[in-house]
Amino acid sequence: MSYVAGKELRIVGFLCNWCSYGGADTAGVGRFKQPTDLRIIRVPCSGRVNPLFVIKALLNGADGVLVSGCHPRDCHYSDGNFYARRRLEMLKRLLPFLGIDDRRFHYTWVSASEGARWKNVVTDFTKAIHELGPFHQKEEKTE
Amino acid sequence: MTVEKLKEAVRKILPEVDVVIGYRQGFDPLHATPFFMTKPEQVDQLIWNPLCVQNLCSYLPFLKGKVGVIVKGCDSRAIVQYMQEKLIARENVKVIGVPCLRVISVKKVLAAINQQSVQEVTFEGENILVKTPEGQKTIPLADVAPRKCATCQLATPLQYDLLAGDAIQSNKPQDTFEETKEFEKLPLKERRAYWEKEFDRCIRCYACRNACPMCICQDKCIAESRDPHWTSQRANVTEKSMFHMIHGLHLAGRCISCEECERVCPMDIPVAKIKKKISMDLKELFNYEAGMNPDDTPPLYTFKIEEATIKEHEL
Amino acid sequence: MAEKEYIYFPGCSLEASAIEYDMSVRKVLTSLGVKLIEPDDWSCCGSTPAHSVDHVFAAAVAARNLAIVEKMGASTVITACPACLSAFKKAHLRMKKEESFKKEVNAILDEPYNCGVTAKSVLQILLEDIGPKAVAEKVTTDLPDLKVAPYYGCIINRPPEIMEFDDPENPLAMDKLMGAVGVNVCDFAFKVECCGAAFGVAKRKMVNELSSKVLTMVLDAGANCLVVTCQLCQQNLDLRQGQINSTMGSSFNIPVLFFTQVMGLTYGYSPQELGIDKHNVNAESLIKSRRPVEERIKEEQEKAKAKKPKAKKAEEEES
Amino acid sequence: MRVGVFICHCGNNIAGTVDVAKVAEAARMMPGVAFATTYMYTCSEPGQEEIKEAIKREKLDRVVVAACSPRMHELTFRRTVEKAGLNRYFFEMANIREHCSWIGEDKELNTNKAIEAIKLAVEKAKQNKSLVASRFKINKRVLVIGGGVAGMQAALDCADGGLDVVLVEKSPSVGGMMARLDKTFPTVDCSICILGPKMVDVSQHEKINLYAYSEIEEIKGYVGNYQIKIRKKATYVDWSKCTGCGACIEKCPSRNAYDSFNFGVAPARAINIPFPQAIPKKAKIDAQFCRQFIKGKCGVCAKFCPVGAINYEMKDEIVTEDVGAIIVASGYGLIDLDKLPEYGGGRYPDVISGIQYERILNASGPTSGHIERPSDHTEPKTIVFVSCAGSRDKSIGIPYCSNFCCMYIAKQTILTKDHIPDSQSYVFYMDIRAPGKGYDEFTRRAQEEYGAKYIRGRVSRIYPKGKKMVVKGADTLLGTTVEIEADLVVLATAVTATPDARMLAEKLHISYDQNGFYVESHPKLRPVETNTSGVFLAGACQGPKDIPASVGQGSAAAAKVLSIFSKDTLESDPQIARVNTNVCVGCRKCIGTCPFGAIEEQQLRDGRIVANVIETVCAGCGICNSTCPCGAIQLQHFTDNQLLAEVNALCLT
Repeated sequence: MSYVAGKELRIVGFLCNWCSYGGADTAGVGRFKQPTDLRIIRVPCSGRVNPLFVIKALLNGADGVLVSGCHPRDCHYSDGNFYARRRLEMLKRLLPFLGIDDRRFHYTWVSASEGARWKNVVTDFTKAIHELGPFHQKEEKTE
Repeated sequence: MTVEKLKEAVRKILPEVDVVIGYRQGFDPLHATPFFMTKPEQVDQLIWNPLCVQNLCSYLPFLKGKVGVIVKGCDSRAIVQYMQEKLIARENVKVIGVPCLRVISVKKVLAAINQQSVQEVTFEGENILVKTPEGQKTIPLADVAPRKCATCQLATPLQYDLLAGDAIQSNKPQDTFEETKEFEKLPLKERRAYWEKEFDRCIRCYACRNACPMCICQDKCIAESRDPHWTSQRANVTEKSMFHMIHGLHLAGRCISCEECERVCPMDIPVAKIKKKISMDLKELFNYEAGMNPDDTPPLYTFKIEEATIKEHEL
Repeated sequence: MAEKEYIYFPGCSLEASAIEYDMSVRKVLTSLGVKLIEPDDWSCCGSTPAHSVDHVFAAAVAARNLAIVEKMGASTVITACPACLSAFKKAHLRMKKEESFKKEVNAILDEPYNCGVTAKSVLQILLEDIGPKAVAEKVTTDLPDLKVAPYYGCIINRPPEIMEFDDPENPLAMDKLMGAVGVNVCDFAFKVECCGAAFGVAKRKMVNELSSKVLTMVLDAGANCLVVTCQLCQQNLDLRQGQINSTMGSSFNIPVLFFTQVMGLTYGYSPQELGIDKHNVNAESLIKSRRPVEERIKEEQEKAKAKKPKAKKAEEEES
Repeated sequence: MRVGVFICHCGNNIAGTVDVAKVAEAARMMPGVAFATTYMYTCSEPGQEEIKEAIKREKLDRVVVAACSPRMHELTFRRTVEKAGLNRYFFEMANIREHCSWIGEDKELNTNKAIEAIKLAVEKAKQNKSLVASRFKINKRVLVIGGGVAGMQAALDCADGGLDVVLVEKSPSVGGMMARLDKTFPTVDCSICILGPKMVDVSQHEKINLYAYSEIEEIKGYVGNYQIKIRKKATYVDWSKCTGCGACIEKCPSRNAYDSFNFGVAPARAINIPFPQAIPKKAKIDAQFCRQFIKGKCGVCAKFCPVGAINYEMKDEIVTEDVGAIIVASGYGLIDLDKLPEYGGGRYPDVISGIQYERILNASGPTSGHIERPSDHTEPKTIVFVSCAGSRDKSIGIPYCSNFCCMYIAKQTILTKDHIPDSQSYVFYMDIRAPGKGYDEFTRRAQEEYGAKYIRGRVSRIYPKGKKMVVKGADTLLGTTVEIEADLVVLATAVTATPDARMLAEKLHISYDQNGFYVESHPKLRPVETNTSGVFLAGACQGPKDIPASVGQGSAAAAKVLSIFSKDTLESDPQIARVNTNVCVGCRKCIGTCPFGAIEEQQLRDGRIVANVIETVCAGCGICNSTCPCGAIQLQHFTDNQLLAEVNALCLT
């Protein structure tokens, strides 16, 4: 039980409940067709996303990780995405140092009304990950 | 500065505090070890030479009462960082500053003498003289100094209540992160392979964490806890990498570049390298250096509504 | 003594049918201490007919000239012709924005263009680099009978995202310059209205109607002369007046001058030096009354003196 | 642990592109899953019954429903499991509709994605802890922001329902846009005649405390307990003394103040009362036009005021009010003419906006209701109305319809004909939008009875020709261009959000769309709620709206407030941060990053300093959780372990 090999790659998305999760819902309600690779984890706020979750996902098998929150100034909790922006920017710069292509991680802002934008984000990010190919070629070494 | 001046300073401070932390000789003449002085007669054993490498500030957040501590320039950034993070009450700490141009790396000395046992160590001018069963070897101090001393800007501590000796200026070039930038030029694949190889050697002894003055969680570290359960005890490279990422990210914007983590690593894993990369990025992004100004806020614990240096990423 | 230097691209019409535009530009800029350097071996700007047939080729023709300027070590090229300006700007912007287009264009060229040159109009540098203050300082002559309606035409500042200068609906650059040299400027509603020149051959009736409207509005605005920045506007509105009068039953006799010609007159050049005598509609009746600017100043001072007591009284009343 | 999984077909919405039977089969194989089934409509009553029965029959202790978005039905199912005796936080939802069946085209991939979504939810559910809400007292007072017709209606309904109302109005009088209108469509009854009594009611209602000429400075707190700081702007007139006699206005020598009530149709005095029916009818000084403030000497109004109310030293004052809920009715704005350069951009005095024309038509307006051209005060005979002046125009960033212009233009043509029988009105329109009751009939009357000529097409340019304005446009029905020489041109300028709408939204923590209008909780089913509980919307701040719709929303918002205030206590959301004091090292990083000031230091008996979360203040964002290095502070229901379980479910294969 995993992603459908050959057709999909493993993409994990952390979406804030108020804006981006709603934006993804809006895209669904509007029937905006999207690639199926993305799996969504709902969090209250992008400020809840510890960069370590992203690393954990990448180290453990994800081929791409997407974090999406409310647009700056629109945070339901007023400041959460401001903290997220700093932390995730640091992470984005750190990843290539560890040998992880920084295109495998993307963070962005999508509001609850931006269904079309959400579709584009998912489509483009999925496309980018497919261009990069699988991150985990070989089975992980066991103990 | 002579050790006598330092002893004088310690004697002066001792009546005001519960303990003064300094150095004394360790198990052999090449090793200095932290020394907790509570009585005046102990002060005679105090030593001061380039072997006094440990950052003694690391004890401060865990000690109650009034504490005196001997602090080099590089160590003093820990005091500043503690002040930023309100981890110490500055008025409860008596800082005895010592001017210092460089310490030496014991590992480098041992390499230079072929890992032989050491009988005697003396210092003459800019040289260290090491006597071993094979005879005496004279090594220039500059050859065995740790990496951090080459770009040290703090010959005199940033914070002190008493300075043992005269304030001196650093004569070193500024750190331009050359090593970091060189590493970034390697192909992505090689970088990934590099870290997999390095982290795979980790024995998860947590010495790096224990020596780190900013690792304030210590036995509450999430690398060992079940709630939250960030890492398992499985000995694979994924879990080992995860531990190092936790260590690195918890120090983001807080690492004072003392490189104690790397000094104490028994496996010689370049663990400071990641922290240095993050420090470089945060300096570029937020013009921030940890442990320099007590009034700063670490950059990841604050924000600006408009971030001039952070561009939105296109897909 | 030249205070400023510019690479100046004359373009084809300023060497031929609109040579008087070139003459007046050179005179005015020389007076303002500007040295103009003409690039060696400049060629067609690509505005016509290439741009309606092949965008890559048209851009290449423009970029060839820009590459020459770039090689001269300059970052700016100026031109008086709005069509050249538009061709340069369009080619430059698209090459800068689209890497693939840039490659395509540069593949045709011997010397590649690296997008390092900004094209500006003579109008723009007069207003922005030299400034109304410096422009005003050189005035020696007053033109009391001239009442100008500035007509900007269609492309000097449109489309705004390409031309990046002045307000596309209500441009004011010429109004400001004309004001600076002390000429009477009328508020003209048809500043950017189409004169129809582009259909000059194909749809003569329509052009006559459109141009006639522009000319009517000139008179409605209380002006007696059009000032323009485009040689095609000039040619169309000047040469066609007879045709318009005969087909529309009007009797227009409105001189159409380049704004540089009007500036040249205020700087003391003769109509012949500025090529005003080359135009179809004779401007002589409007400019023969020109006189040293000091006379006007004197006249104004006297008027002000006569007015003052009244004005003071009115002010007192108000308070 | 015994997890039950309920997979919804949602008719064909899910089952059409997801093989639900296969999904259920896969779910049964998941570790911890004791039961899995599918149902046609899980949210239906029998669907919920089945969950309740299964919980009892299968002894389930965790429930996962795979259906639509949790933003839709999470609450529904939480109640269901609670009724069956489970803690409501033992429920998890997998979104296999909006995030799966509706967006993916390949059934195999969708099915697999649905299985994974369930796996994720099952893994999280297994980590879920029982959470219990505590109850807290609520302050049964309500703040209404904006004293237009929507805000007044909301304030009156709340007050009649027995609540204390704090009404804050930015301008010196209540009434809003409606107070400026002459007549209203489609009844053509006098606007102020029907609004005036409401305004008086507002001022006289003992339950309503009106702050006119005041703005919201700061909002703190949460539903049930908000602390509001209100800035009472300096009027330089002591309103406790001012009788509204107008002596000061008559004598004021600064006659060129901008009259914002009349949208600049005529100048006002620097000291003024916006209109005769103003509530409160008190004078205020516009300092930027007042001689006393500009030149430092004048004092005329102070000299003539019979009650000595003028006070040039007056400063803004901040007052604090505590309330339990907020109704936002902050209204709308209109674009400036300078956004429309092709129509003169405001350079031509005889090209005016619809609201300015409204003031010209109004008997209490600057022209006393005589229609005259602003340029020369002559009576216009040919009047051209341009609808969609900025609306439905992507190029200036206003892609939407302004809602009520079609109707007020029709009304204005009728009024014009009434005022000047020998006048001729022309209307350029894109489409006539008249969907309300009696609306279409009204626009037909304007054409058929009042002879307004409607031209379907846009106007490309307006320019002066002598004393006339030439309106040049297309007649798309005739397929030709037309030019009309008009005496007066009225532009139906686009409706926008108010200039400070975004700032207010940030203070309220509510969201706004790309146009600055506030976003409701659900476009159909929760039209006056916001995503911030305790904050409700009414009127045009949510989008352009006419009077009946605004009044309806005002009443609706009031009903929502009355319904939450019908209880004495509210349940607090237990999804908040909690500190494990055994683990907390007292580094205080959470305290510094909490946007709500919800974390404080606490000294334990052994002397250790640790963090402590103030339950009622914590909003549950989890910033502290991702800041805490040792994981001592955990956001309940979104703990590290819960999120890690989800990451592991997806990544560890």
